[in-house]
Order: sequence, then C-alpha cells, then structure tokens
Amino acid sequence: MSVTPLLEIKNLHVEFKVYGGVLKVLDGVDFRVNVGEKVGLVGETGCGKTTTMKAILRILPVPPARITGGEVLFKGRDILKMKERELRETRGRGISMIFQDPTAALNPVFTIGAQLEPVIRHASPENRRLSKKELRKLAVIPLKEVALADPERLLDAYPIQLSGGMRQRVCIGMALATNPELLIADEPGTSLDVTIQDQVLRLLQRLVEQRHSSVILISHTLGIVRQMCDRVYVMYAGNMVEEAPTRKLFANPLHPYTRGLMAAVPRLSGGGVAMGIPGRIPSYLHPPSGCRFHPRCPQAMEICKHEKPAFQQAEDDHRVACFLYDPAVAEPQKEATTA
Amino acid sequence: AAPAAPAAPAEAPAAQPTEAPAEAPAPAAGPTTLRVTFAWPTFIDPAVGNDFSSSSSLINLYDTLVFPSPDGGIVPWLAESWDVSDDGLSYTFHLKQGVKFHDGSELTASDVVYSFNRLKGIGEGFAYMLADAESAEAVDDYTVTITLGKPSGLFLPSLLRLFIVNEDLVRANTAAEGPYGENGDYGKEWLLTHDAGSGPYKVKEFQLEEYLLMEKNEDWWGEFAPNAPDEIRFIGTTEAATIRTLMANRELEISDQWQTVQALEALDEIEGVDIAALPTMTEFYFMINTKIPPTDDVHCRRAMAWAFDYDTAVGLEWPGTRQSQGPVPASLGGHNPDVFVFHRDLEKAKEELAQCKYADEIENYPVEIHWVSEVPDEEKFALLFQSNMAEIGIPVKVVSIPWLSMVENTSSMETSPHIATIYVSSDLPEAGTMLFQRYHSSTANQWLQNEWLLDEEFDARIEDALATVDQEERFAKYYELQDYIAELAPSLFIYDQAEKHAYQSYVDWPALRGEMSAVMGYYFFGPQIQVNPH
Amino acid sequence: MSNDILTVENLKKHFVIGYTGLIHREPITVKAVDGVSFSIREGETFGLVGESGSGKSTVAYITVGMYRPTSGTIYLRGEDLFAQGDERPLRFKKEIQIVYQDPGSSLNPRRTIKDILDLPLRIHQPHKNRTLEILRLLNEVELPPDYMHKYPRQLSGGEKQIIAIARALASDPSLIVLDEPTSALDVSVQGKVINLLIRLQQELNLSYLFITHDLSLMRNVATRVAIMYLGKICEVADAAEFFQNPQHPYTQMLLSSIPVLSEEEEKLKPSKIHSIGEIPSPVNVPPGCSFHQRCPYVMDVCKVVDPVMVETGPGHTVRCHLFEQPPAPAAVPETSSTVEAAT
Amino acid sequence: MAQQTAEWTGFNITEQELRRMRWQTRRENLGRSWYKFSRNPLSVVGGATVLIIILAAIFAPYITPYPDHATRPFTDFANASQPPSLEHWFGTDEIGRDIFSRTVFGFRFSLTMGVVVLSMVVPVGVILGLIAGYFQGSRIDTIIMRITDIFLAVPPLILALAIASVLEPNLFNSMVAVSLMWWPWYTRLVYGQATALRNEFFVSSAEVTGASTAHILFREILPNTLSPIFTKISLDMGWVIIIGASLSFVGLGVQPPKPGLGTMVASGAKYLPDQWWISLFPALAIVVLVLGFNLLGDGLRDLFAAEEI
Amino acid sequence: MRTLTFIARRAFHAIFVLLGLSIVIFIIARIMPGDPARVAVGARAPEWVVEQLREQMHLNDPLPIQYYYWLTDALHGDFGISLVTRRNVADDIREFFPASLELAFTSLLITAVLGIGLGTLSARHKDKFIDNVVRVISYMGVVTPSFVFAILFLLLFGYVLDLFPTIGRLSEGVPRPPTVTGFMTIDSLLAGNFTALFDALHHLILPAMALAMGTMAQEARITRASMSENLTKDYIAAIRAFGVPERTVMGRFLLKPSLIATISIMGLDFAGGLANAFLVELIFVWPGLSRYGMNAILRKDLNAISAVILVLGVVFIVVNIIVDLVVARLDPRIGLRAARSD
Ligand SMILES: Nc1ncnc2c1ncn2[C@@H]1O[C@H](COP(=O)(O)OP(=O)(O)OP(=O)(O)O)[C@@H](O)[C@H]1O
Ligand SMILES: Nc1ncnc2c1ncn2[C@@H]1O[C@H](COP(=O)(O)OP(=O)(O)OP(=O)(O)O)[C@@H](O)[C@H]1O
Ligand SMILES: [Mg+2]
Ligand SMILES: [Mg+2]
Repeated sequence: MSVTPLLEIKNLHVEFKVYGGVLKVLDGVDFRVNVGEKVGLVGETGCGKTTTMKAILRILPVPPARITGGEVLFKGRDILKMKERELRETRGRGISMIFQDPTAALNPVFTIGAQLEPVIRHASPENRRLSKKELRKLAVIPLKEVALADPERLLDAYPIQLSGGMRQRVCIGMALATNPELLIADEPGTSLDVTIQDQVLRLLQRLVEQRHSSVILISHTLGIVRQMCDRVYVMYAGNMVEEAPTRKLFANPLHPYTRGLMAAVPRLSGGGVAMGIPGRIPSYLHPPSGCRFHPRCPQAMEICKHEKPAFQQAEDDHRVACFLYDPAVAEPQKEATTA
Repeated sequence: AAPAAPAAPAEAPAAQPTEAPAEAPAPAAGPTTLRVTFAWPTFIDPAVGNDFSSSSSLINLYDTLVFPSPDGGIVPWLAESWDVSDDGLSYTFHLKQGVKFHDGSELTASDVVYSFNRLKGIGEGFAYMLADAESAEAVDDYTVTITLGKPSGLFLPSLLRLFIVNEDLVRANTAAEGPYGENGDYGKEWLLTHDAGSGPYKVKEFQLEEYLLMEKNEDWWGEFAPNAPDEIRFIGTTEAATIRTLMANRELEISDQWQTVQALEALDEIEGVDIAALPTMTEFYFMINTKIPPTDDVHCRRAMAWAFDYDTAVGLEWPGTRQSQGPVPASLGGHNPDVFVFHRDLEKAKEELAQCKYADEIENYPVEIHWVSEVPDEEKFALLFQSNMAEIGIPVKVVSIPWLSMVENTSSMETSPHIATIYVSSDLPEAGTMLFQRYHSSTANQWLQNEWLLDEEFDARIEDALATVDQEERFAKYYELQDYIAELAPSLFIYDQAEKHAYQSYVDWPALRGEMSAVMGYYFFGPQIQVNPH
Repeated sequence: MSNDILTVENLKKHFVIGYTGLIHREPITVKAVDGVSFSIREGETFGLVGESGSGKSTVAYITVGMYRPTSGTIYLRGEDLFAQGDERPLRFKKEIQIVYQDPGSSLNPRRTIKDILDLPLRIHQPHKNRTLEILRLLNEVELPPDYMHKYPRQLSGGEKQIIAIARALASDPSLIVLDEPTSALDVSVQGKVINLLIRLQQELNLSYLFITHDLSLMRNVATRVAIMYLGKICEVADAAEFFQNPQHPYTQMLLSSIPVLSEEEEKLKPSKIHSIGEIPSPVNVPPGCSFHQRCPYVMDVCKVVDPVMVETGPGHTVRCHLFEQPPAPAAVPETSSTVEAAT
Repeated sequence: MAQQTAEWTGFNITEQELRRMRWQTRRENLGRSWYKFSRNPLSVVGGATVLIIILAAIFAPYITPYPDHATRPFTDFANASQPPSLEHWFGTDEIGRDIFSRTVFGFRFSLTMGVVVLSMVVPVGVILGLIAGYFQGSRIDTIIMRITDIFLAVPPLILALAIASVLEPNLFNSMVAVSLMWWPWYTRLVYGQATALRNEFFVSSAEVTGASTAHILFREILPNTLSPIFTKISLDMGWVIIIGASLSFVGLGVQPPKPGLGTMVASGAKYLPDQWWISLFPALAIVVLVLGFNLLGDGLRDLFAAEEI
Repeated sequence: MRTLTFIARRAFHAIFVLLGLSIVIFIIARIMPGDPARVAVGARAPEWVVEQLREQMHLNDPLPIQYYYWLTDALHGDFGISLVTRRNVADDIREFFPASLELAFTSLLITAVLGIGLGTLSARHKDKFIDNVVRVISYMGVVTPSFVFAILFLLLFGYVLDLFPTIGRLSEGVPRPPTVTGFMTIDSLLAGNFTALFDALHHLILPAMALAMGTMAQEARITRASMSENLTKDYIAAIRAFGVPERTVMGRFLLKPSLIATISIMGLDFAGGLANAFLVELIFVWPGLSRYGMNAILRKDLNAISAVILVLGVVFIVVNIIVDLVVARLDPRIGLRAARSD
C-alpha cells in the first residue's frame, strides 16, 4: 500500500457563529488519507465528523461557519486557499461525497436526472459540450453501476418516489459519477435497515475497489468501520483522539473515550449492556478547558483540566491524544490501567 | 316667440384648427374636446336619469319642447309656440318642422307623444315632475296637445325634463320581454348605452363607470357657437388627486362640482386654471327632526338656530357663497327677500333654550347630527355645530353615515336623526317647488325631509299656491309660506350652494357671465361653450 | 399458560391510505399488521425485531390503545382490552404504558418535566401528593430534583428518554411497551438507559414488550424474541436459543447483516447468507410467503402458499415452508454457499 | 415553615429549596428568551416602538399639547390647515385641530381596534382550528373547515363593508365586521398546526394515559401553536390597523371628533400635496405603528424558533 | 389523470363552498339597510314604480323563496339587473371583470419579477448592505396601504413628472380595439393595433404598481427567508460538492425549492388584490370589478353585490386550485392535496 498522502488536514479549526456566541466545533483536527486507503472516522453524534468533511470540500454554509485555521492539503495543494475555478475542478473529480442523509442530500423538487445531469456535465471538460440526449445516456451509467433496476425510468423520478435504499444508492451513484480520487462517505446507510445497509455497504466496497479510490468512511457504528476500513480515526468533540490500523484499534483501544465507546456496544455474544460513558458531549459554546474529554473521563488527571494533550504516537502507527500515554506525564497511571 | 338661439356671433367662422403647428403643445390637430368630470353613474336614458351627470348628458343628446333662459324663465325650443286652454288644463304645442333625429328621420308629434307616454309609463327618472300632466295627443304631425289633471303654475318649466326620443328607433330596439306589457322593456336596455335623440351631440362611445364620449351632431337644427367642442367627454371620477393631475396636464377642461375648498384652492394654483362659482338652485340644510325630544320643542330649535355660527360656516365654502335667506335659495323665483333670518347670538340662544321644556336636563338629550360620509366636507359643518352647541350646553354627537343609510333612516320618524345635513336642489326654478319638496307631508318619509313637519295648514297652503297659475299671485303666497316656515325653525338654513368648478381659462364658458340657466345640467350645454386651443 | 400478562391473538391492522380511481373507489390498504399472535409472560422482556415498516410499532400502538385493531384481539391477564367499545377503560390505560422511539417528540416541548409527569399521576393516582410523587419518580430514574422545572429541550436525548420512562412509570403499570427506546441515542448513552430499564424491571416486577431492530441489543435484554417481517411474525424463540439456532432464512439474513466488533461475535453470524433485494411495499405484499422475493432458499411453493407457524423445538416456532416437513432444517447450512454466488 | 419532603421520595430537600429551583429555572428561561429576542436589534426597536406607542396612547391626555382637539368638539377654522410649526408640531388640519395631538390619540383607537378585533378573532379562530385539526377527518372537521373555506372565499373588505353598512357605522361595528372576515385565517393556521401535532407522540402519550380531550387540546396542542399564533397576531395588528384605515376611507370606523388614523389619512388625502402634513403625519404614524408590530412579530418568530442556543 | 381527479374532487368541494358562500352573500345582501327598489328609482318615483320593481326582483317574497329564485337564475348565468348600471349584472361583470383581471395580472407579473428578484438579491447578499436596503424597502412596502401608494404614484409620476397617463385604460383619441377578451392589451394585440397596445400598457403600469407594492414586499421577504433557509440544506452542499458551478446551483437548485412558499402567497395575493383593489381602481378611474362591487354595496345594488362576491369567491377557489396544482408540480413532496378533506 502506498503511503503518499492524498489528503492531509493539519490543525483545522472551524467555528460556527450562532446567536449567543461562537461554537468552537473543530479544535485543531489532524487527519490524513493515503492513496488507495480506506479510512474510518468514528465518534458520537455531534462530535464534528460531518463538519470536518464539509470543511474539506468547502461546502460548510458560510454565514454561520468560519474556518479559522489550519490547512486542507489535497495532493499537496491547500483547498482552503483555492480559487473558485480550481475548487470546482477539485470538487467532484477530485473529491466527492456521499451525504449522511440521502433524503436531505437530494433536492426534493428535481428529478434524479435533473440532478445527475449537471454533475456529469461538469465532471469533465468534454462532457460540457454534450447535448442533452447524450448527457442523459451518460446519466444512466452510474445508476446502473449501483444496481438500480430500470435506471432510464429512474431519471424521471423524484426522490420522494424512491425508497430509502434506492435514494442511498442514487447518492452513491452521483458521488461516483465523477470518478473521484477520494470518496467521502458520511454514514452511508445509517438511516436504512440492517439488511439493506449491509447491501449498500457491500456495494460501495465493491465500487471503490474497482476504481481504486481512496475512501473516508464516517460512522458512529464501530462495527461498520471495522468491517470496511484499513485505518480508523476516533473523534471526540472536535478533536481527533485516537488513530490506528483497524485491527490494532479494535484489539487494543487506548484512549479512555474509545474504550468507553467500545464497551458500550452490546455484543451479539451476550454478556449484558455496559453503562456507557457518563455525561454528554460538551457544549461547543463553552468547551471544557484542557482535554475536552476530561469531564467524562474515568481516568482524568489534574493536568487534563488545564492542558490539551497532543495527538501523538503511542505505539508505531497508533496515535492517541491522551496524557495517559504521554510518557512525560503519566507513566504511573499507564501502569495502573494496563494492569 | 322665436327660439332664443345661443347668443353667438353668427358670422364668426368656425375656428378650424387648420394650421396646428408643432409649437402648440396643447391639443393641436384633431377635434376639440370638452372634458368634464362627474360623479358616476350616468344614465342617458331620458326616462331613467335624473341626477346631475345624467341631466348634463341628456340636454346635449336630446331636444326638449322648451328651453330655460338665464333669468329663470323658459323660451320656445322644439315647440315654436303654444296655446293654453282657458281652464288651464290643456296645452297645445306647435312643433318646429324639419328637425332630424341622429339617424336622419324627422321628429314629429308622435315622437313627442311616445316620449311622454314612455316617461310616464316607466315612472322613473324625472317622471314625477310631470305628475300633473295626464295625457298627450298628436293633433297632426307638428301639433301636440297635453292635458293636465289640475291647473299647475309649474307645468311649462317641467317640460324641460321631457326629452324627445325617436319613437321608431326605440321601438326597433325594444325587447319584447319586459315589465311594461305590450311595450316590452320600453327600449330601456338599449337606451342605456345608446341615444335616440335629436340633440346637438350624439353618443360616440359609452364606457360604463369610465366615460361618456359624445360627438357633435353637425345636422343639428340649432346653432353652435364658433368654437363649440367637437367632442364632449364626461369622465366618471371625483378623486381630488386625479382631477388635479388631469387639470395640470390639460387633460381636463372642467372639473366636477364635488371638489373641496382646499382642492379647489390647489387647482386654482395651477397655471391657466380658474375656479367658477356658479349659482344653483340648491340649499344646504340642517334638517331638524321636529318629532323627537329635545328638538320637538320649537325653543330648542330656535336656540340652535341662534347659536350656530353661520359666518364661519359660510366661510368654509368658496368665497362668494352666501348664507341662505330662509328656506329657499335666493336664486329661485318667488324667494322672499324679507324673510326672517337667524344669525349667531348666544344671548338669544340661551334665552330660547331656557324656555325649552328640556332645558333643565338638556345634557340627557344628546343631539345626534348625521352627515353623509360620501360628502366629507359636511363633517366640518357638523363639527362646527357640535362645538357651537357645546357653548350653550347642548351635547351633540356627530355621526358619519353612508348616504343609503341616511335615506333609510329618514324614511321613518323613529330612525330619523335629530339633525341630518342634506343638500336639496329645487326641481324647478321656483320657490314653491322647493317649499313643497321640503315641507309637504308627502315627502316626510323621504330624505328630502327629515323634519317630519306634518303640518296640515302648510300642506293646504302650498298645494293652493302651486295651483295658482298667475305668477304674481303665486309668488305672494310663496312669500307668506317662507315666513311661516321661518317661524317654526324646522331647519337651519346654512347656505345657498354655489356650483364650484375648476376650469381651464381657454374655455369660454357663458355660465360664468350668467348667460346660462341654473337649471340642473344646463351649464354644460355644449353648443354654447367654446374651447379655444391656443 | 396462566402467567401470561398479555396475549395477542391473530391481530390485524389494515390502514386505508387512499382510494383507487374516481368512480370505482376501492380502498388501498396497508396491511401493517396481518395476523400476529404472541404472548408475554409476567415479568419477562419480550423482544420484537424487524425491519422498518414491518409493523412493530403498529402492534405497540394497538397494545396501548392508540388504534383499534381491524380484527383479532389482545387480552390483558385474560381480559379483552377491546371489549368495551371505543374508549378503553382507565384501568387498562393505567396498566399498560409506552415509551416511544423518538425522545424529541414524545415530550411536549412546551411543558415542564413536572407538568409532564403530573398528567398520569393526576389521572391514575389522584389522591397522592403529586409533588412528592414526582420527586420520587425522578429519584427512581436517578435524575436530580431541579429537573422538575426544566423544559425537555434543556435535556439531552438520553435524559429525555429517561423522563419518558419516568412518565410511563407514573401510573404504576405492569406492562411497558418500549418502542425502540434507544435507537435514537448514541451507544454511549444507550447503556445507561438500558441498565435503568433492567433495574426498574427487577424492582417493580414489570413486563416489557421491547421493540428494536438492533439484534445485538436484543440478545442482551430480551428473554424471548419474535421476528416480524411485513406484518407477520416469522420466528419466535427464547433469546439464547434464537441466536444459537436461527431457523428462518430472514432471521439468518438479519443476523448475518449485523456489523460486529469482535471475531468472537463474527462466529455467531451465519455469515455466508447475504442480504438481497428490497423490502416490498406493504401495500403490495407479494402472494405466498411475503419473504420469497428475497429468500435464498425460495421454492416454488413459497410463491403461492403462505406458510403457517410450526413448532421446531420447545418454545421455538417458525413460519417457513422449509420447516413444514420434519427433515428440512438440516438442509439450511449446505445450501448457503450457492447463495453467495448469486449475489 | 419550610417543610421537609418525605424521605421516601429519596430526596431530602425543603419546599423552599424547591421553590428556589423553580425560580432559578424560570429566570434562566426568561434570560434565554430575552437573549434570543434581543439578538436582533430590529426586534428590540420594534418592541420599543410598540411599547412607546402604547404608553403614548395611554397617557395621551397628559403628553399632548391640545388634548381637547382630539376628545372634545372643537373647531378653529381661523387656524385651519397650518403647516407644522413649533406650536403645532405636525401642523393643523382643515378644521384647525392640532394634528400631533390627534395622531397620538389616534393611536388609541387604532390600538383599540387592533386589540378588540384580535381578541374577538383569535379565540374563536384558534378554538375552531384546534377542534377541527384534532378531529381531522371527522365530520366536525369537515363542517368547520368548509365554513372556514366559505368565509375565506368572501372578499374580506367587501364583506366588512357590507356588514358595516348593515350595522350602524361606528368603531365597534367596524371591528365586528373586520373580525368576521378575519377568524378563518386563524382557524386555518391552527388547523395546519394541530393536524401535524396530533400525530406527535406526546399527544398520543396523553391519549393513552387517559387525558381528557380538553386537556389535549388546550394543554398539549395549544401551547405548541402559540408561537405562530403570536407571530401572526403581531403581524395582524398591523393589518387590522391598515384595514381599519381602508374602511374609514369609505366612512366607517372611528366617529368624530375622535381621531382615527385611517380617517385622518383618508380625509387629508384630499389636500395632497399642498397640505401634505394633514395626511402625511397620520400616515407615517400608521407606518411606524405597523412597522413596530412587524418588527416585533419577526422578533417573536425568532424567540419561538425551535433552534436552541 | 391524477391531476384530473384532483381537479374534479376540488371542484366538487368547491360546489359546497360556493353554495355556502351564496347563502352568506344572500343574507348579507338582504339585511343591508334600505329598500333596493326605492334606492334604484330614486326618492321621487311614485310608489307603483317601486312596487313594480320589487315584484320584478321578487323582493316581496319570503327570503327562502327569494334565495331559490336567485340561485336558479344564477345557475343560468342570470344575475338579474344591476340597480346601479341598470344593465344585466352578467354584462357588467363581463365588462368590469376583465379590466380587474388585467390589472391584477399585471400586478402579479410585477410582483413576481420584482418580489422574487429582490428576495433573491437579498438572500444572496444576506446581512450585507444590499440585504438591509431590500429589507427596509420590503418593510415599508408591507406596512404601507396600497391606496397610499396609489396617491403617491399618481402625484409623483402623473403630476410632478408627468411620465404616465393617470386615468382609465386608454388615452382619449386612441381608438379602442374591438372587445374580444376584454383585456385591453390582448384585444389591441388581436386587432394589430400597436398604438392601443402600448397606450394600454402605459395606462396599466401605475395602478398595477400601486397594487403590487405591498405584495411584492411580502414576496421579497418570503423568498429571502426560504432562500436563506434552503441555502443551508444538504442538497445544496451536495450539488456543490459534485463540482457544479455556483451559477447553476443558485439559479436552479436553490431557486426552485425556494419559490414554493412564494407562489402559495402569490396566489392568495392575486385573489386578494382583485377584491381589495377598489381604492386603487377608484383613484385611477379603473373600471374594475372591485370598484363596481364597492359601488354596489354603497348603493345597495343587491344583484350586483351578490354577483361580485360570487365571482370573487370563484376566483379565490380557482386560484387556490391552481396554486395547489403549481405547487404540486414544483414540489412532488407535497403532491396534490386532494385527500385533505377526505
Ligand atoms: N450549520 C450549523 N450551524 C450551527 N452549528 C452547527 C452547524 N453545523 C454543525 N454545527 C455544530 O457542529 C457540531 C458538529 O456537527 P457535525 O454535524 O459535524 O457532527 P457529526 O459528528 O457529523 O454528528 P452526527 O453523527 O450526528 O452526524 C454540532 O454539534 C453542531 O452544534
Ligand atoms: N396511521 C397509519 N396510516 C397508514 N399507514 C400506516 C400508519 N401507521 C403505519 N402505517 C404503515 O404500516 C406499516 C407498518 O408501520 P410500523 O410503524 O408499524 O412499522 P415499524 O415496524 O414500527 O417500522 P419502524 O422500524 O420504521 O418504526 C408501514 O408500512 C407504515 O407505512
Ligand atoms: Mg454527521
Ligand atoms: Mg416503529
């Protein structure tokens, strides 16, 4: 597997200006995707997963949102500094995204065709010269690829006329229609039933493997990430707290948050349901000082309240943002926990 | 007598706008137009219309047997002469020959008879004015006899309202279905938007609620003044802002008479626009209900009459307006110049009030004064009355009321307000007409009389006066009756209305010089008006 | 079985959602629940699992009295809940309570927690001191007393769901219907709620009708499980037995679709059977077995004949043609490999 | 005496403390509401405008230079149609009355009209809407909503005119007339809300608990429709005032000598543009008043907006 | 087919509404003060004339019987004789209604173009200077009654600047095209009379503007609100993420869903504008239905009142159906609300 980074996010800060103050949502996010890699991103609701992805594509709704720092390097160029034209080239052909909620991501008042055609038209310079008819022919292809029956007819259907599973597939089709180098899949299939979700995920897997695209897969269901990804990031309240190859992470989660999360998942093998992590995700208006997790952390130390832990290597290719693994700070505690 | 054709220099050539060079910005080439605004609707069916705008249209579209002279009398017109039987019940008219209707057919005696029967048969419009006339008969093609039921001093002037229609044309356009038996609908529907007359102008276009456009009837038997308008357009609006804009843009020659004093002042400011205040047969009354407390007590009424500030009230009107002298306008024949007139005198007012049987608890008898909401200026008078009465302690409530409600309310004694502010116009230029209209018991349930005088003596005396054929004798009776009414103080006589019109100074309007009759509508008799585009 | 608290017998609910044509107006119906029977024992947690639209909520709503069934009936300790015409007697309303799936919409946003908890108390426990009772309830569900005056929007999702539970407890019921009580919550919060429910059940001797589509969760809370598909129950079994020996093809498909966290769990999945096809619309339920279009083991008979429930073991019933002839079950594992190729 | 809560509740707190908690939460909520409202300065401006106008209307006799000009029979034709001056800030009208005083008093009647109309309209409209919405699909729904449709289909101003001409044309009857054409809009608004809300789980929850219909309508559903209702009320205040002005154009409405803003504009319009002040100032007063209510309404919308901070 | 069913069903419901409406109208018209027959012929006409008219209008019959006559006649398109114009009310309506419609349509056009345009502008530059300007304008528009605009425009554009003709539908001297549709502009066009066409358009502008101001402001506000709301929707983010240029995003994918709210309001405004235009019609001497209805009320013209209210009621209902159809066409989520009252 190649290790050239396709996408690299460095110290990204995003705020939302809302009435009542500023939500400091992303607080120095570091993130990397290598060419051909499938990266997972997990975390509780509202921890900033979608925000991070939207920031990559610069599609955050701009009056409330503001990117206050950091860089998003795609193939070495900073997306945040791109001009309109360059940005348009990067979007779609470079990076494409499957949105979390397929119902919300499809414009309810346009037919599938009407939404798909401009996407294809702008997917490459040649396509721009195509006639409406030719475009329509092209539009059928991505729908066929996602195994939708009768794609011709589907082009004239409105989103409302499709089932949830079909909508999700259309979204996948649209996202892949531009043949992106990097595909961001934001919780694909979460709104679907288990069996249908399973179908969709397998389909997605097959398609990206065919194209050798890189993938970012977002989910708060750990099992899905485990099933699909090579490497996993764990996010909490606007920070990356842990990163490791999938197998490693599930075998040996380090961050207390990751552990809490994993413990809380009910197992098919039985054994009861753990209590979960106490408390709730903090308000972004007044985020906790120091480590944002400290108010909920069972192993919080004094330093956690004041200082923000660095996101650093704990073992090789296993990074974690926690003082427990900072040799300078918490050698004794570490011993205690591993015991 | 010879028809008093419009006084005009006959030899003056019709001003032809032959050379209308580019420098003239005003209506240059094309026909000259006289544009006048009116309150709508306008009925051009002579058996239906009887209001101001209808009268003004009818006199231009139709001819009548007689024509009013500026001094209040009448002169021959279609009827070149007439004879009266000794009992005063039968009039024989000799018609002018060769008069052509607009369709070219000749006007004959049978048309007169048909018009007479049609008006009476339909019964609307001005029909009531011919109530005493019983039948008409064509003696030959050019002779007509009309028979009266009882002698009347007012019969001849009332013929001003008998417009002669083209019998054949009307019959040809009569719908068979209609309320008038064998006469079907009497051609009512058709005549609503078409004319069947022989008058100096004929209908060119008629747009409901918008305008009536008439064009000159070149074949008219009478004479046109040299610059008489080629077209007359009556426009249906009285909106101040609209009038003003039209006037300023020279798109209107004469305004309607409903403009407020302030609006007139503003119009006067416009260059080339002047204001005319023409005498009318209309008086503005505060009609006092004499049958409900506290105004059923004559002292109370007199107290009000003494307390009212006539000078201020008259001052609210256009300069030159005068306080009414008694119950009939001074412009009418038979007006008594010596009739008793109230003026403001608070002392006298208080004295009278003291004699009123409600004096001690007058504050428990609020007097309601109703003014017609469609005539906003009336509010000022009502308010003035309110504040004047406050000075002598009579509480007054001012109520604005739509005209229709006023009509409804005045139809019964109980609902008639204490005071209704109403303009009444005399049908004919004689004091007796007005006295009858205003105070005879037969009008008590109409808006013409809010007083509910119901005075048998008065009824008998006015009936007698009207039947008196001799003018001098008749007038003497009117004089006494005016004193009789003044004594009862059933109304406050505010002022004799002047018809105020803004007009363009390029209009030569004989009415300004007193050369036109004050009978309703005749100020707009087109052949006598001249429009001089410069 | 005298210790059954709730017995559901051949329950049907068909919704009329429209009419065909303008002149020939025939009702278009959704067979949301189509002949469901099961019973819940005193003190147990009966799990109802199924995909979206399979009619789980409809069963729940009928149980609590929001709908009247089209046919069939429900007995509460032997008494027919629908015997008395339209309005269900208060005493039944007291006995059966519900916790809805969406904590956001199940609490009136314009009423305080106190108001919310007050209503069932006022109706069902009118003689008690309600303020004290509310405090007691809050304590019971481990929330601080100052929550009394808060509005739902000031609470987190988990807390809202806990308030909903407290409300259900207020009338002192014996059966609580839990309609996906944690599916809108994060796993980290879910634990707390589930544990609370389990503790309450033990303390108050409650019975639960627990609805969810999360089989892993079901494995950990239910004593018995029923699987629903398109308005019908296709398999019922004790929880442990169910996960060890899933029999209905749909059950297997469900189990194999679950994303899991560990190898150990992976082994429990009949992993070779993959999900195919879309869930048919309940308006157009296919003839025969409603699952036949997605079933990897479909036989000709499945397309025409609707199977009936057969007992395959103690307390384990399945509604599938494969099990109607005794030797069938053995066939299941072998055929699965051919199915893989089909996807 | 502060009473200790019974121990079995599990908490050991006094009633006083409970009360204190309540106040604290209330204060918090109020603070939050004010915050949401005030974050848009225009809402505050609107609220302040409305407040000032209400106060001015209440204290009109004390703050106007010539209260007599608005309350008593008064004419002073010598001073008629004077342009604005130090003595008469807004000038005088065609009868010599101080327009400023009359405008301030005019607020009284405009506000009264608004308040009275809405207090007749809102309860009727809302209750009908609630009932029809809650019993959606039943016969009662059909009846109520058909009647509503009928009234909606009648052109409002014409209906008002017709009614006002049936009754004596005074302020109250004009208000009745306006009310008659207004309620269906509330019914419709609430109907839409109620049909949506009746499917909410909190309503079902109350139903299955055994709550009475009245409780469900007024305690569960009504509070959730209040925000659009209040927003509409504040916007409608403006509309009612404008409608009132239109009615007075044809002679209905406030009776003289009392000043109605609409009447003042209408009668002053005849003197445009020369005596512009006669109609301009009352017109501005209407605009300011309506604007105030509109801004306030927008503020209320923000206040009630679901989004939480 | 679905559309047809929808229209059929709505029309069916409309029948009930209209029936109810007719009863309301009828009652209102009859309880208004004044004897219509007397009002029609004037105070001075003899009693027999009045009686004749009363008889002709069935005014002497009990109310239900009067209603029966009125209804059966109305069903035949016969609304009786107007007491004001003395013509068949049906003829009057044929004359005035097109004039009103023409005005209302023009105003609708202005409203749509300016309202949506300003709203879009405002949403695009949300919270910037332009936005604030538009908002102030729209507030002013909303709170100022249309008759104030009418007077203002008349004085400003007609009097001070003298840019526009002030009254009526055509200038004098311009020959009227033969009446086909009653729409002066269309009739002129049909007759190939371009002088009349331009003149008619010229006459339309001021009254239509006066009528449009308030609704335009309203629509600008609504467009702005729904646009800025939709701007934060995921589907906008999504289509952007696929590299579709901003122009297409704003002009197509944002505009259409945002128009739905605006269009619903526009329908109501159109129907309302038709009914409430009388002051504007009065000021511009526009021979419209609203002014006709107003006069009818002031003169207690029973038949005319009933007919006008009925016509306006029908317009209201028809417009509502059209709006529903348009909205359903624009927004498949809403669909046809035929089931609403089932
Ligand atoms: N448009 C917005 N306006 C204001 N705040 C926002 C907006 N979008 C996101 N946020 C804030 O950012 C936080 C993170 O949101 P985000 O959608 O990125 O979370 P997430 O991790 O994707 O959650 P989920 O799993 O629910 O999708 C939220 O808590 C919210 O408060
Ligand atoms: N009131 C109703 N009117 C019409 N159809 C309904 C109604 N309620 C439910 N349905 C239909 O009945 C079927 C079963 O719905 P139900 O809500 O019971 O399913 P569910 O299993 O609870 O699904 P989910 O997991 O999505 O909650 C669905 O197809 C639904 O569309
Ligand atoms: Mg997300
Ligand atoms: Mg459900």
